[in-house]
Amino acid sequence: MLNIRLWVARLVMMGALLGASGLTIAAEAPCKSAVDRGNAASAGDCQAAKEKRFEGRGGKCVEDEHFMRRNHMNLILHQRDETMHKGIRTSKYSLKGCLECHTATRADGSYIPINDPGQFCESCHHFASVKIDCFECHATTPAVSPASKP
Amino acid sequence: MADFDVPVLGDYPICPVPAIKPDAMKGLKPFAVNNPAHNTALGFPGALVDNWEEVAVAKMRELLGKYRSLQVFLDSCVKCGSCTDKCHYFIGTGDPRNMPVARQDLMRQIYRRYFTAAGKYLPKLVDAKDFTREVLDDWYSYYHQCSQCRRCSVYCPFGIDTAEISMAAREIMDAIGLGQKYTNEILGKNIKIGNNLGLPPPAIRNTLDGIEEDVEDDTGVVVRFPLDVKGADVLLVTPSADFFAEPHIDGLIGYGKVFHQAGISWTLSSYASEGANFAMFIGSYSNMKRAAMRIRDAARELGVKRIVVGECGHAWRVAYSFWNTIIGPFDFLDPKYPVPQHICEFTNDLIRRGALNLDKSANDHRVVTFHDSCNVARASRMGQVPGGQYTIPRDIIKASCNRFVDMASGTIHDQTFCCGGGGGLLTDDLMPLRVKGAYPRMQALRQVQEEHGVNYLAAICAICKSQFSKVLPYYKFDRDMIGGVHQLVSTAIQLGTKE
Amino acid sequence: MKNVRFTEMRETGQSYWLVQGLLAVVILLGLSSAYYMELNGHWVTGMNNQIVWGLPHVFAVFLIVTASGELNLASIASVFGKAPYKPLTRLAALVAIAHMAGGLMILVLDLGRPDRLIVALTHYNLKSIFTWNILLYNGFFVLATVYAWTMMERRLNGYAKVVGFGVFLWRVILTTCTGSIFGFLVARDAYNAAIMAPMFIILSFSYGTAIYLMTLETLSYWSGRRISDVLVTRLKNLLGIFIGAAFYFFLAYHLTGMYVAERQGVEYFLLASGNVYTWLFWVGQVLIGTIVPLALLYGSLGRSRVVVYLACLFVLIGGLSQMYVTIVGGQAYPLTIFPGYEVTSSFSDGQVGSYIPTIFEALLGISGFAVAAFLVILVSRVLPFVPATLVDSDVDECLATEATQSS
Amino acid sequence: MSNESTDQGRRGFLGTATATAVGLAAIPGLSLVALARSPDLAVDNRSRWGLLIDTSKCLTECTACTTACASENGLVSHGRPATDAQWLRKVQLKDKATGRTLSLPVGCQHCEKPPCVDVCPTGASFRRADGIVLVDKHICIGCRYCMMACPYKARSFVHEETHNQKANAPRGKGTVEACTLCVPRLDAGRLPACVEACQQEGHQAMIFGDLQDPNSAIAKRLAAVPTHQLREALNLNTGVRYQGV
Amino acid sequence: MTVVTLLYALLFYAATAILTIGVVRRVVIYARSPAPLRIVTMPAPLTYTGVVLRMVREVVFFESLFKSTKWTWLFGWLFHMCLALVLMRHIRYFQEPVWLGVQIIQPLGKYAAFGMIAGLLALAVRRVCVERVRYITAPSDRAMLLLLLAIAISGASMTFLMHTDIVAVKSFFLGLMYFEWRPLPADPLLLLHLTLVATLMIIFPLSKLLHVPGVFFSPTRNQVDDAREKRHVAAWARDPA
Repeated sequence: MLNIRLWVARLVMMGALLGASGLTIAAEAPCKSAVDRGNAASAGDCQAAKEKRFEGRGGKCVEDEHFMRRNHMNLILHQRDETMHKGIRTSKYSLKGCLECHTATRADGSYIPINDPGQFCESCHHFASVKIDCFECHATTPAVSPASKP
Repeated sequence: MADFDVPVLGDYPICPVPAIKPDAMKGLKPFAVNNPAHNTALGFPGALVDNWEEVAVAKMRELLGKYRSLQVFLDSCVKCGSCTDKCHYFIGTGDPRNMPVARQDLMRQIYRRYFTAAGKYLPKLVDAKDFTREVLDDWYSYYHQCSQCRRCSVYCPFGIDTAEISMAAREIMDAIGLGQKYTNEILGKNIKIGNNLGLPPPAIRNTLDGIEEDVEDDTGVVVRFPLDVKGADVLLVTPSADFFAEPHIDGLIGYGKVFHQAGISWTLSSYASEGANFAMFIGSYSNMKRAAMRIRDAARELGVKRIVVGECGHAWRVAYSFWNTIIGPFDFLDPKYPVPQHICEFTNDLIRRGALNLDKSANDHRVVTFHDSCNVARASRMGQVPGGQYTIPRDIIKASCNRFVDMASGTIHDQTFCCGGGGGLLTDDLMPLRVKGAYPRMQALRQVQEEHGVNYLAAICAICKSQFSKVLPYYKFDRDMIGGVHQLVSTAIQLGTKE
Repeated sequence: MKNVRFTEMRETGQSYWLVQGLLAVVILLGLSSAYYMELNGHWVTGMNNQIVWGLPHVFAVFLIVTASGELNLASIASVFGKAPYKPLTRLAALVAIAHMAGGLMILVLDLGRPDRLIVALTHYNLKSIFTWNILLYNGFFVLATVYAWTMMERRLNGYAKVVGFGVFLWRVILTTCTGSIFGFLVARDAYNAAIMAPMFIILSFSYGTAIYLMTLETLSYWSGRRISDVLVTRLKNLLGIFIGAAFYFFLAYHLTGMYVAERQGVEYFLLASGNVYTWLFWVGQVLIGTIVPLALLYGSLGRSRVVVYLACLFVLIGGLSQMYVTIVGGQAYPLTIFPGYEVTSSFSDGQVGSYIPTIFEALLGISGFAVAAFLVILVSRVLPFVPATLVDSDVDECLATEATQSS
Repeated sequence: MSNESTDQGRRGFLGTATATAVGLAAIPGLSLVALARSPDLAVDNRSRWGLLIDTSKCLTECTACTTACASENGLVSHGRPATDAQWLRKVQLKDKATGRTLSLPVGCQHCEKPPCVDVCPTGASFRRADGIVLVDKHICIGCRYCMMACPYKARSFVHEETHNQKANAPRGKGTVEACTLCVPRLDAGRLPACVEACQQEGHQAMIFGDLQDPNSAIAKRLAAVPTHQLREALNLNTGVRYQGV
Repeated sequence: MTVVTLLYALLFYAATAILTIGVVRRVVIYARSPAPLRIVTMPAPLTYTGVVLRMVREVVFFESLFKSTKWTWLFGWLFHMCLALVLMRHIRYFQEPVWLGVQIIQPLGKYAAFGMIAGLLALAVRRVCVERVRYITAPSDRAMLLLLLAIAISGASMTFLMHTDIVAVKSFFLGLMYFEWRPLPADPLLLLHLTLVATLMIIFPLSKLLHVPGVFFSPTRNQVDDAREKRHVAAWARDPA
């Protein structure tokens, strides 16, 4: 018959071992934060940055963030078919709409392509390792920059 | 002819898989040891001990610690069903307990109940059972319906070998005093006297003299069958059935003629006059070692240079796979030769060197097929390359006769079907099982008989030979169809033409 | 013919690994080429806006047509009750699947967006003959597999005839549709002809028989298995008939073309003034692909296995030439948008399209063959597809039974 | 039909706008200002866009339309004529019998029964309800069968990676493309870039409008003068017509 | 920190600990238990390299199962290979930056889910419909199939039907690894998927899933055929000196 106490003792020992190694990793982690952890945290960080930028443009997204994070692809897909086949060009769920709000600008006022590293689309897609197909074809900056609008 | 149903051979080269017939073979079991001495001689309790459940579980724990195979095999099975249609006893009987996985599960149920958390707390979920008398009866019944042929292990994705499980089960049963009469009694003789039949040295000498006379009568050539000759080059260890039983004896004559023709001095030993080692059947390491040790001692005593093993399946497994480990090292033998050497390796070398003069046409009345004996095919090797155990006997046959055909693929080589009598089941109390278990082999044989007129079934195993000569008639084959490979050599060999 | 035994082809020993290794290298080269083409875009190939289908399509269409012809061979035994061919059917089914796979691999990897394969498999425009082809290819795999299964699983042997008939019908429809890929193109003078469909069917007979014979001979030579001379002779004669029939069809095709004023231009181009296409037509398709193999097969040398093998090889070369002339040549001839005018533009209007294939396209095409060979060798090693031996007496016995049954 | 009035209004507008534009060709952007079809309404088959090219007004050396097309849609040349995309090309013709030369732009003819749409395996090639033949690049797999099928060689395959695409003209490597009649402009109530450019040059060789509206300039012209479809025998009922070929 | 986050953080720490400790313990037991006799199934390789190759064929291609039953092989292999792809695809949740190989496998693994489900369904049907297999099937075998099916279906549903916030999911798991807890989205499908996965991890070392380490320790497959050349005496079998 199994010796429960022995088992418990073994488990505790193994757990302690595992915990210790975990702590080692954790202790080591801040040291390499510049590389690995920096990136690990980057999703959260640049998210915050983007949200600020976004608010700067005055307004909020077409749906709440909770919804957009899960369903933006469906909205874009749906809109894409509507536009392509029916000529419906409402801007609410259009990719152009996304670009207009979420594209960042450089100091000189020019746009940074939205799929550049660290930019709105790319940062999360890169983090989640999901390819963005949109920008194989679509423009990565809004058509007209605010400065050059007639 | 039989008081049980004999399977009917069909049109297929391979038997159809039967529908399951639960408990079809539940009652069938071999006689248990009733004379306590047969058990105690092997170091087992004379009869079933009172606290057998406790002893059995303790023994199982001991074995789990001793054999990685048992531990891994009991853990790893996923019940994929790969083995379910592979056992000849299942195909012949339809009893689902004869599916390898179900046979193993008899032990796994107990293992789970007593050794795993899941079985302890959720026995229903994982199909774990207490070791009750009923379970023990099933053990005795079904672990003695396994010929340890290992065919299932070929197909198991995890290499689980039911032979290992059934050996462990029999060892556990022996440990609680529940031994099988046939195996234990014979093994006792082997350990005590040196052969399974209990033949004393004079009886052996006597029969060898008779053989010498017969050979001289047949061929006009004096071929010696030496016994206990010190300083001979070769010690031949062969199953003792070769001394008396038909058709085995014709094989022995074949060996003698080969040695004679090659001009190599050889001898048999009256102290180690048995190649068979039934201890393997009951998984008893210590008894296997005791039986084998007689051979090592005899070889030392006689001062031979090499040991050659005669036509016997499980004997060759023990010799090839275990001897070096359990009774080695053989540093006192000539290192030029592998230890041990199979008689087929020996003969094949001579044939390839042109040392034997074989007249194939002498076997023209025979159309030959070859039955790969399971322990040779799946548990040992011959020659220098993997699979030599398949090619070497066939090469010898092809060198000895003109007409050879193989049975259907899927029933030969490593996929060969057991004769139905291996693993300690070659006892008359298991006759229904033996006949039904031979069904797949008989089926494949029937096909080559119909298509090619095969009339000679060559085998290199004493158990196969005995089993087939009993079972062939049940399937309307001529019982004389069965014979050894060296019987063919014996017919073809031209004595004295090369000096 | 119950004596014919099929076994896994294990006799090839170590050379198996060598051959498969080499094939794997070729496949890898093909895949790398495809990757290179995808990475850079198709401008690195010889294909352009005038010649949109190039060497990959030549190889792919050839393989697909071949595959269909091989499946046809597989169904001869079941559908037409030609028992002597029965031992060849499973291998034919395997070879057909393999060649189809090789061809489709080329096609898919040449797509502008091969990553959207899933789109091709989920979006169907049923009006497109191409869509039909996609559906038919998928069905081809399923049916050929089921057919091989019915032949190999004893319990299913009884269904082999029914499935074989289905397989036969399917492959006829399939090749009709493959031919129609070109036949339905109203835009181009070289295509737009109903005869394309039946011509492709005849071509498939010819290519399929030739490539199958080569495969069979190669495997039997490699494994040291004997394949009946009688059977090879029968197949060889069949091949001769198919080559002749194919010749008849492209005679009909070109002759009608020369008769219709609208198509005289393209006929003149292909048959007389088209440089590489003209050469490929006369030397590749007519001489190497038709006359030489016919002479070899029906000549006095035709009994030699080597000569038969060579003839098959020539059919292969001729077939590739023909596909090149049909596919690339057909596009090279300029569209007639403004009849009666001399046309020039910055978009090559009125000019013969130029196409110089690159090594990448060639490698991708060849790797299609390599994939097929790799699959055939792999599968015949692990599954019993190749007859262990096939001696004349087996076939004779069959012929005899056939004769007694029919008399 | 609750939105009938809107639709009619739109059609009326565009017809007028075009007519006005033709009349006032020198004034750019006139037709751009006013209301377009409401962006949330689907196009329907009550209009069919067409283009009439008056070859007598098309000058051999003028490339205003093709240049405008390329810049509107971001078609950059990589200096490789065989693989560079051209949605609209200038074709120079010389009558073999008379030696008469003429010049005209050729692009997608926006057939009523487009072969490219028939052959497309995935349905990426399609014809919008208002007659514009388009490629849905989202489901184009780049098989190029449409290019085999097009009687006008109107389609281009994107042979290389694209950068800096125009927001209104998404285009990417590995897909097939052709003249869209500048559908985003159209949907916004503007003329196709080529037509606008032609007007700006003062050539007036291109008339754009609704073929189904008898009051449109294009319909009136078609009724008034003989025009042709390219490869008329194919019976594709093209949306682009030529005068003077 | 929501209750859900806390709960799942603890659950996954526990599950990982049980899985790791359990499997390591088993492996240690396997590795330590002696193999006193050569019992390799013939024909067998004569060299260690040969054994490695045999093992690769067994583990990657399921050679023995292929030899045995083609259908079982087909479905079993399909399931396992697709599972492998799906697992590789999940590596992206546990590393930043993501390896190139994982990035390449990522879109492929998406469709592998269907292969996995198809394989599992076929195996399940087999368990019910094939008499012999039904006979040997214990409730736990059925439960295991159902569990895997539920995991596959819930996972595939999140890919194809109802998305979750995978960026947050990844942050959660990276956080677990670096002991820097971040919230887990409380999407029901996600929680179901994760619960089932944790369950699988926990029962892994207690169940037949031990065939994963077991196959590498199987003496009939991992031994060299060298019995005549070498002695293999186990410690317990040694003669008392």
